[in-house]
Amino acid sequence: MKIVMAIIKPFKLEEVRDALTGIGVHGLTVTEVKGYGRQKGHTEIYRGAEYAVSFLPKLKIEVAVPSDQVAKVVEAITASAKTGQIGDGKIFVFQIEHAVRIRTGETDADAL
Amino acid sequence: MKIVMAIIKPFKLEEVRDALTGIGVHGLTVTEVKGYGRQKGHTEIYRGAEYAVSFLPKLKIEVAVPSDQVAKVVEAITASAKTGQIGDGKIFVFQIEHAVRIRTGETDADAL
Amino acid sequence: MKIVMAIIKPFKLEEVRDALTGIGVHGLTVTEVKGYGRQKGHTEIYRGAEYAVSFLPKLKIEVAVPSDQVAKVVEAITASAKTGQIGDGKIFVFQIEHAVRIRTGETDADAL
Amino acid sequence: MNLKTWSRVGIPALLAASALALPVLAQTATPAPDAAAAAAAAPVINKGDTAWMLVSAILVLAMSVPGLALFYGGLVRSKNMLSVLMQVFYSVAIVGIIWVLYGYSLAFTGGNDFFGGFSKAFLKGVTVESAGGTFSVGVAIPELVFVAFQMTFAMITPALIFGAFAERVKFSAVVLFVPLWVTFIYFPMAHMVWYWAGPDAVDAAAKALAAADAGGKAAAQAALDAVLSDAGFLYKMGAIDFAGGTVVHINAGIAALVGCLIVGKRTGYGKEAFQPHSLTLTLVGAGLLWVGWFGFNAGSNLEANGLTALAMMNTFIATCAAALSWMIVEWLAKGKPSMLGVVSGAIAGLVAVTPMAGFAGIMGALISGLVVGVVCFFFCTTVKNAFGYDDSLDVFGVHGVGGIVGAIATGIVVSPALGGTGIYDYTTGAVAEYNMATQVIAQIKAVLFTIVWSGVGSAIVFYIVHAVVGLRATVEKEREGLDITEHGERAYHS
Amino acid sequence: MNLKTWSRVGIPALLAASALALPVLAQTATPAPDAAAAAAAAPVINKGDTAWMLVSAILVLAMSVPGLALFYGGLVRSKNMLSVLMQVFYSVAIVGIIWVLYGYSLAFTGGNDFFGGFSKAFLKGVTVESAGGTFSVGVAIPELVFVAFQMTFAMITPALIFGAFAERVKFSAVVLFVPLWVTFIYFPMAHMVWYWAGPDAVDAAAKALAAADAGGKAAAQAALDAVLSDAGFLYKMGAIDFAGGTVVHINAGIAALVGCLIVGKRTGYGKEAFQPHSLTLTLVGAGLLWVGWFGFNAGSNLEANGLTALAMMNTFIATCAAALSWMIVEWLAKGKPSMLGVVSGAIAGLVAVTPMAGFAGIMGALISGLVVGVVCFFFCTTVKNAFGYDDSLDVFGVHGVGGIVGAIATGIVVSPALGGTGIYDYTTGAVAEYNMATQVIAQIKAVLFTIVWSGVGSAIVFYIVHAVVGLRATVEKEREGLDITEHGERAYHS
Amino acid sequence: MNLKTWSRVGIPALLAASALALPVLAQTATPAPDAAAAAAAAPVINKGDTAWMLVSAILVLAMSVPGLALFYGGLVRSKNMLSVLMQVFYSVAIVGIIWVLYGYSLAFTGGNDFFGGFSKAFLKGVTVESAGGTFSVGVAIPELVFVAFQMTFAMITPALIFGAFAERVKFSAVVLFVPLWVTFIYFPMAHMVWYWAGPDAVDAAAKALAAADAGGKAAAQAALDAVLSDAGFLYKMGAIDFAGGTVVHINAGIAALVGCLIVGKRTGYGKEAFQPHSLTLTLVGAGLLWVGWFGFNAGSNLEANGLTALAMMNTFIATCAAALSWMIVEWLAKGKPSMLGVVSGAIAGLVAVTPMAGFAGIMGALISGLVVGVVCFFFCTTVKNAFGYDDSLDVFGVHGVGGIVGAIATGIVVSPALGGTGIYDYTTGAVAEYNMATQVIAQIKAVLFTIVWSGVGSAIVFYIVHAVVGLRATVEKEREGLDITEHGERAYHS
Ligand SMILES: Nc1ncnc2c1ncn2[C@@H]1O[C@H](COP(=O)(O)OP(=O)(O)O)[C@@H](O)[C@H]1O
Ligand SMILES: Nc1ncnc2c1ncn2[C@@H]1O[C@H](COP(=O)(O)OP(=O)(O)O)[C@@H](O)[C@H]1O
Ligand SMILES: Nc1ncnc2c1ncn2[C@@H]1O[C@H](COP(=O)(O)OP(=O)(O)O)[C@@H](O)[C@H]1O
Repeated sequence: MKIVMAIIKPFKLEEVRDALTGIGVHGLTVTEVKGYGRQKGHTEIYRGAEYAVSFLPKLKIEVAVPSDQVAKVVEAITASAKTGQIGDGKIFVFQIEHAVRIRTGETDADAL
Repeated sequence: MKIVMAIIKPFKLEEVRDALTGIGVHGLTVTEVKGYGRQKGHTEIYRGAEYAVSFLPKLKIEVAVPSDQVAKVVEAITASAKTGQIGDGKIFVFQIEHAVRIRTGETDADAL
Repeated sequence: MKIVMAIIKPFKLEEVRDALTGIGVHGLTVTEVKGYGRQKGHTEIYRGAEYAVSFLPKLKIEVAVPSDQVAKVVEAITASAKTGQIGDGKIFVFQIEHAVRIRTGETDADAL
Repeated sequence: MNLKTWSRVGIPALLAASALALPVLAQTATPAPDAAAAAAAAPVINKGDTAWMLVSAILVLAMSVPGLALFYGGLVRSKNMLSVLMQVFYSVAIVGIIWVLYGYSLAFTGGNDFFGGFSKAFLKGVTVESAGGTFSVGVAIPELVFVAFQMTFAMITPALIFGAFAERVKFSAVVLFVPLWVTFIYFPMAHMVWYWAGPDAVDAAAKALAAADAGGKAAAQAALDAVLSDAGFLYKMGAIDFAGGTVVHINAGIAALVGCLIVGKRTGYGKEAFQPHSLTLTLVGAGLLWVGWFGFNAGSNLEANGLTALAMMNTFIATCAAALSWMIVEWLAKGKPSMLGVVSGAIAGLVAVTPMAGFAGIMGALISGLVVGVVCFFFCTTVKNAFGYDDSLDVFGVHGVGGIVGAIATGIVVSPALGGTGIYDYTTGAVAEYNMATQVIAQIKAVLFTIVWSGVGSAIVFYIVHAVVGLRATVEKEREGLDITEHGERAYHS
Repeated sequence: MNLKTWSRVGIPALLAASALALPVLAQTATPAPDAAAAAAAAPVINKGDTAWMLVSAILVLAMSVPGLALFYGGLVRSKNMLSVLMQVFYSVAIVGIIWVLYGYSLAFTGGNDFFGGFSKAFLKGVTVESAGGTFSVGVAIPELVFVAFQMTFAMITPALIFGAFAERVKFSAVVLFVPLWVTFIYFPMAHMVWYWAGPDAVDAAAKALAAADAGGKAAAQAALDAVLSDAGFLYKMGAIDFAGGTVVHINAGIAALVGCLIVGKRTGYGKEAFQPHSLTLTLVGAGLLWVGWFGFNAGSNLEANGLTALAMMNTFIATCAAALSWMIVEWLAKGKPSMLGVVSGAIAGLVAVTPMAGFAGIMGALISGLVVGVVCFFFCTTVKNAFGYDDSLDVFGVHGVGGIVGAIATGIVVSPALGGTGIYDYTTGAVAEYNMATQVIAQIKAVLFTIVWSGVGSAIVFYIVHAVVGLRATVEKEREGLDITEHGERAYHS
Repeated sequence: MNLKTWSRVGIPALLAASALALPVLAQTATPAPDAAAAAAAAPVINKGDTAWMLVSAILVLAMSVPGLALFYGGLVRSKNMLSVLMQVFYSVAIVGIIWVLYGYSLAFTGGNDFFGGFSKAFLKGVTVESAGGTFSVGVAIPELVFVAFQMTFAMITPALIFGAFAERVKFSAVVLFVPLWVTFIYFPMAHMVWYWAGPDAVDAAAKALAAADAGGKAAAQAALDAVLSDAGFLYKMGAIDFAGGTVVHINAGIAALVGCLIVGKRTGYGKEAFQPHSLTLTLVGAGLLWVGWFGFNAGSNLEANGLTALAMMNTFIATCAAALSWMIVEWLAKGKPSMLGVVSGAIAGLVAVTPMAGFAGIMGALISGLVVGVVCFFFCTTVKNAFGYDDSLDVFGVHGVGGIVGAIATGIVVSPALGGTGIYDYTTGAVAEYNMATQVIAQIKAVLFTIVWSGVGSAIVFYIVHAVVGLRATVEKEREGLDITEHGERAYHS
């Protein structure tokens, strides 16, 4: 069981969600984050004060899936989140040791 | 050393926190997230525009604990976060390789 | 390849970012979180209602780096995020199994 | 606009009229003394007064929307924000319609001591030419301005109530509650307190009596008595109330207390934190309430003159004083002075100065403000917590308690010896003798009557609503927030 | 202030003048009948009227900033918030400057039937002593108050338009659009609808005709005809419009529809969720719009009297009614009553009551409000979705449609038989005979003319702007939000 | 209301009075020429004026709460929001109390050239019947309206100052600062600029002089001189200031600069980003400031007439012009026009037009607005950054600099040759000869005096406060935010 964590552009959320449901993944968790990377930020000016803003709004998506589905999930996200422009984001995959569904107490694969 | 990450219903935070302090865990980090899963969302209507909102507000709790306490922590969260209704959330457990307390530089178990 | 996750005091973000770019790390993701720990919270009073607020605003920083840079990164964060006061935060290190850059499909070390 | 006019008729007139006052219902048979009124010279409309009253009506609307809506809305959790805004807006809208259908008529036509009749239903006969009396003999304003001004009072009063049980009632309950409550509680109350024959009628009858020869004395006296008796119940009781301490604030404050007791506490009360989602909005609302309240209080003079300016100054100073006294006592008691405390004090001051605005001297208003800030602080913190009722936004603690303090203090600060204006007697055309004990007792009687009227009446209305549509949202809806569950929308998105 | 004055001149005068009405350009050669006007006694300025009109101008400013800015701003996504605020503020600022340079002159001096001249450019000759007529014979207000009041109308009208294509146009397009649009569309429209010789001139000429002996009859008639013909095109067409249903609302609503069709849909329309970022702000904006609208509607009477109060009451009641009717129909159709629905209904009611404010009886306003709430609901939901145009903030659905409903309904509710005021005829000094068919047809003609004028004219202006600076921001800028990309700032930080 | 009245007394009178002007303290012994004043016919109160002034006082309150509170509050970080709101509300509240205790008396009773006396402490003798003069001979308003109107000016002025050192001072410092500053800096300043004997007294004395026979000439001249010398120091200096450029804006702007220098920079200044937490709120505040400023500027005429309308138009147009000129210069200099820039320009325009509101022609106001937008932009960006002081919300850059520009420009645009009103001379009953050099020098002298007075005086007050309670919050408290640490609450929750 793995967790796939992806940093994506905010307006891509719906497409990614659709791509995932398309391959049978029906659960995920989304966090609003700010990302710093190669993508250029912008300058904000408030009267005399200029600020170079290098943190850009991104969404972090976390999807827990059985290990055998990881490749499919990564592919689905890559395809749907891609614009081809700098700042499209990253995908990281981690190992989950254990999972529980709080409502039922089911564990591991059953918990997803 | 593990990190226990739980997605819970927002109004359960205080109960979970109390349950954890009850078993001697005195540190955790909380993030506001949005979750998508089996729990049905709702429809929002703004004049002519209707939106099916399937992302629901959840809280993500992260607790780092020594490996031997993981079971207890999972149990405490499960018990306190449960309402028995769909959408109660999940718990995922990860391995931490290394931990540091910034203030002191203490590491691993001492850092918690 | 590892991910270094640090919980820090919000006003330390710029310093940490500078420290990391100083050692050649040019990407990271930031999340606003609330932390509970040893650091004392405060009391809020709204007319007759008093609330002890024990969750304090923190930032969570996630940096993915090749395994050999982890020590340097942890050190840079520790040095730059430290005030010496309680509540400075923690650093946790995890293993990443796999990484992808969405824009190019590059993987693992190339994806960072 | 209020009880004060009675006061101006004075204690002597009260004595003269007292025989008529009980049994009140019997007295309704007395023919309305229109003839005497008509005999007086037609009062003159001054465009300066008209301009001021147009503005005042607008200001009172601004108190409700957006003033009160924001003041209350800022104090709830964001998931219930729209439900609060909706309740206020609905109250305003439905009461506007009811007002022109029959509300104005029920409140402001003759009838019996407790409510008026239907002679002006649908505003029949109220044209652009109609003139309405003020509190000065010979001075009138267009009746439609008065209709608009009074309407805005009726609009805001039920909206005040909802603060007490915010975050948990069904919208359908609100929809049903407002028409019932204004019809059976508010309009009668307005009639009882504010309906009277007007200065010109009293003046004309009094002059006719003075001019009558021996033979005509008895008839003229009877005519004057008839004019004096053509007024609401509380009006004749001799209490004074410049701008609606009883009708609006005590009335709403008591209904609020009753309501929050019947509805019950919010789910999670005492366990979860119910922090205000935006004190900024609460400040905006409080600011607009203050700004609008000058229409409420100074507008209640119905003219633009020196007395209006006094009402304005009192409305300024009592507010400042109560804001500061709440701030200081909170600083001492809790260790920190809060912004919510300061604005809560300000609203308490506004409530308290309402009945005394045109009666108190400025120093009287100042001291009343200092007192009410402390008293309301005590109620909203210690007393509420001691009794454990969940008056979410402290409607009772501020409007009820502040209204009671203000109403009773009015009996004191009106004293000319304390810099007050005294009470004008239209039958003699001069300020009457003042007796503090008499006046304070009259004030207390009016307060007690209002508490009983509103308490019992509102409870009945709440139970009716409960029986018909149910008062409370389910726990699940409460958890998810009323905005989504009742209105299908959320206040904030990114 | 509006077409109503024509209406007051009445149908008989219309007939008398009709020969002059076409060809309108030829008619501009007619010498202005200043002599006749001068012959009348100098009208008197009452400080009550002045005070009211000062307040009214302020209230109409408050409608734009912060009213409209918030009403619109709350409805967009937070990344475009400042762009909306900026567009509104810019409109207000640039129109103010243009107004005193040549706008007032173009709108409110004689010229031809379609636009005025430059005789008052730079407000030449308008001093603190200048008096401007009202709608009552012999009553004037300082001309500078009228200049200010009318300016605020010109300020808000272009700002209304931007709601239709919010979140996607370049600021430079807005910068160019506003001056062009007010110059070529708005000022002529204001002239056509609102310019006339004034009550004193008509009255004096009519009296001169009445007093003329057989020999002078023809000359006096010619003089009267000349006075009556010294007016704008639509004014002479016989339609009535109390406070700007055509000039402001239909005009802006049609320009908005044309604009959103030309600009095209927002990127992501129909796929992404475009939820309002703060309905709280929308409520605040709606509240301030309502509050300010009393200046707009009741201020349009130019005096503070009973008719002003009627306009105020109508503005209250139509708004309440439309808020409730939208709420009810939405509740029935969608299952839940929304706060956005209630305030949308309120704005629709305000739009609809604008042309009828001083003409309708209160029951007429109430029913008009009920109707417009339902009609606008239908347009903003079903019709818009059916046609698929992206009128982001429903400017057409509320201002265009509501304006049309109101303009036509005005022809009905003005009927004295339905409690309306009827139409005053300055030549006879009395309310004229009323014929509903005639009046409704006149209203429809004025509506159609406005649709064509604004539709064609605005389209031309949009294409000019498109050619010169381009209308639309790039997709990347739209994605990132106009606040950052066009203005270099963001509305919210922590 | 301001220096203008002096100006109307004119240069000749200035010469006549100059002998008396120094030594000023000696001059206080001169008996007040009440007899002469009393000889004039009692001035008449018009309800239209009263209505307007009631409204004006309300509008100026709306400038502070919620206007200024939001304008400033939106610009700070959310963790300090409530501290800003609290500072503004506290200022308003405490100054209201001080005003009725002794402030009004200190400012507006005779005394010496620098401050008044305590004869009206506790508003002794100010009743609903008291009349106060305007700027027209024979026209009065209820004195209580004047008391209220002026009070609102005193309330907002200290609140302006706090913007310069927002986000870092202790609330207890604010609590101590306000009473000291208004007592020792503001009230004297108001007295120096605004106190004079009034038009009726001057007019009566001048007429008495004209009517005097040879024998009485000298006595009559002495009486006139006495009347003319019964005025504040700056008033007699001959500068003109319609609505408070010196007393309010320069005074506050200089105190702000001094304050932010003494308090020091915010922790993290230049390193961390101090982005405004809600420019939306700042826009709302700016809008309400503009709306309210009509009360401030046009209300300063104390009457509702054509001159009031001129002051209103100038207040409109200078604001529009400055908003646009800031926008344009920012667009050129920084590449993007910002919404904060537009509203900053608007406020700069409002500040600059304040002293000239009733003196400038509309084109004069327009040009002044264009100029001040550019100058203030330059100060808030280049100059501030060059000197490196942390005037957090640009109080000096906008109010100080804008006030100075406006005060000096007033001396130019008042010129009748440039469309200004010229300066009325009450002793001759006509507009006086105008000499630009003389007038501009008088303006500059008044500006310099104000800078010194406020600069030195405010510094002393700041050091006293520093010594008694300390000015600055600890760095930890600053980091955590003043809302939690000083007030125990937070502005926003979910
Ligand atoms: N080393 C890293 N660790 C964690 N997150 C990263 C890292 N590098 C980039 N990111 C995240 O990915 C986002 C996109 O990265 P960026 O370098 O801008 O473009 P790209 O994804 O095209 O390489 C960043 O905004 C940041 O949130
Ligand atoms: N596969 C998944 N990966 C990550 N998070 C998930 C996943 N499935 C569910 N979640 C999270 O758990 C929450 C609850 O899941 P849901 O399916 O609604 O109910 P339940 O927990 O009762 O099974 C979701 O809102 C989402 O935040
Ligand atoms: N066991 C834990 N698991 C996850 N996060 C923790 C844990 N303990 C502390 N934290 C996070 O670290 C922050 C700082 O911890 P705290 O105990 O207050 O101070 P210190 O870092 O000095 O030990 C907390 O606010 C919380 O966000």
